[in-house]
Amino acid sequence: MDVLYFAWVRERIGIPREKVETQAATVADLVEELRAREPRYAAAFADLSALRVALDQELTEFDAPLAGVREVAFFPPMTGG
Amino acid sequence: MDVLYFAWVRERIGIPREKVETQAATVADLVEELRAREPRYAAAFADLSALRVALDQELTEFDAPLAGVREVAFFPPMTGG
Amino acid sequence: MAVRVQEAPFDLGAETERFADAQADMGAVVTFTGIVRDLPGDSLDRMVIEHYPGMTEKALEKIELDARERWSLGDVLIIHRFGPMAANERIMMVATASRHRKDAFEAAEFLMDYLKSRAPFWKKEFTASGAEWVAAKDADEEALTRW
Amino acid sequence: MAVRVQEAPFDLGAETERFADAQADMGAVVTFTGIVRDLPGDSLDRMVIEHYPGMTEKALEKIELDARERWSLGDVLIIHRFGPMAANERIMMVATASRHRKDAFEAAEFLMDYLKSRAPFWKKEFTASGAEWVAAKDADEEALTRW
Repeated sequence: MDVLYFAWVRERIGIPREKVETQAATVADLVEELRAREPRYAAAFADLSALRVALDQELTEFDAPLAGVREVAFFPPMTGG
Repeated sequence: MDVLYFAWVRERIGIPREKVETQAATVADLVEELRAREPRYAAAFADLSALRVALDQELTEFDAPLAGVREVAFFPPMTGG
Repeated sequence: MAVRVQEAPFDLGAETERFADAQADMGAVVTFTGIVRDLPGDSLDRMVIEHYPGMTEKALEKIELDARERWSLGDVLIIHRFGPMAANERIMMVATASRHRKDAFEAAEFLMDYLKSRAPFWKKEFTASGAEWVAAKDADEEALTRW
Repeated sequence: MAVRVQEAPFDLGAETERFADAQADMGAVVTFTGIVRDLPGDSLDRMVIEHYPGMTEKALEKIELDARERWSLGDVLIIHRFGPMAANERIMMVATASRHRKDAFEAAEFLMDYLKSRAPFWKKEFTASGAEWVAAKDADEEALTRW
């Protein structure tokens, strides 16, 4: 699945997107896997309350299931307007 | 004092403004005097709840005193915007 | 303080551009434009707006000052036409600038609510079936209770 | 449906004029324009807006549809820029048209409230002392509870 990072999440992880092979059932499970990878991921995902997630370009929650999802995006709260 | 009429008040009375010599103490007293003049005034002032009044270009109430006032204006509720 | 009462049409695009351009350090600009609507089922020939020269300008300046007391504003612009106008012509506009959007929006709504029922303008609509003064709406008077 | 997400500047005056001109039988047009503010005490070199191509357009279209379900609206326009911009440049605008001013105002405020915290844009400010991502404001999240 494609995993995308925006704003300071992108900066901390160092890349804007990557392919991730995972059996994670939920977003939270995927976050656990990513955190375990490297310190830069652990840093980016240190505080989930400061993060938002979208599945296939729809905002959702961290307990959402990943079944059938092609694109996951992590980013800070939005600041449009 | 100058008495001004606007919108349908002007149309019913037939003139936009006139000089009025009066000893009326309040706007309501002046209205009584005008009503007594001619049917067109009686028609224009038939229903005070449908009218508004300004003294020297400031909105006010019908019980306001006329002492020192130079310009009285009668008109229907405003419809700007 | 920018209040203009005029018979001539105004250029909405140019006024909006100039207003926004003149703001320093204001993050939010709101405009409202009032347009002559055609009448359902009774085609509007024209609308004529009567006003009370002198009082109109004072009333609008007072409304602007009241808005400035309530909100933190940059520039404020009020343009209101009088005289004859056809369907789809612009009747008036207000513009407000503020650091924050909430102030700009609320001040523009406040200006409009007061301008509707406290500035001495009267609209008359002319159609094939005659001419009629537009009646003030209870809703417009009630809108003032919000402030 | 008119949602435009673009890097290029837009012409506020021309957009406003064109928008108002396209309305048939709408008495009220409201616009909001967001402008890059300079930073108090720390001169802004530039702001850069990042966004999520694809999701941005979807989110804005969804916000417009939500507004249309709540209010009776004519056209709606949302233009939002991304990329670098300097102080005093226009970031975005929304415009709403309705028969009545209340609907046009409320819909514009609703669009702005949702666009602020539900459309995937992120602002970064660059000054002489460094670069910083703009933090979301609690007030912006709270603004959504109004609707």
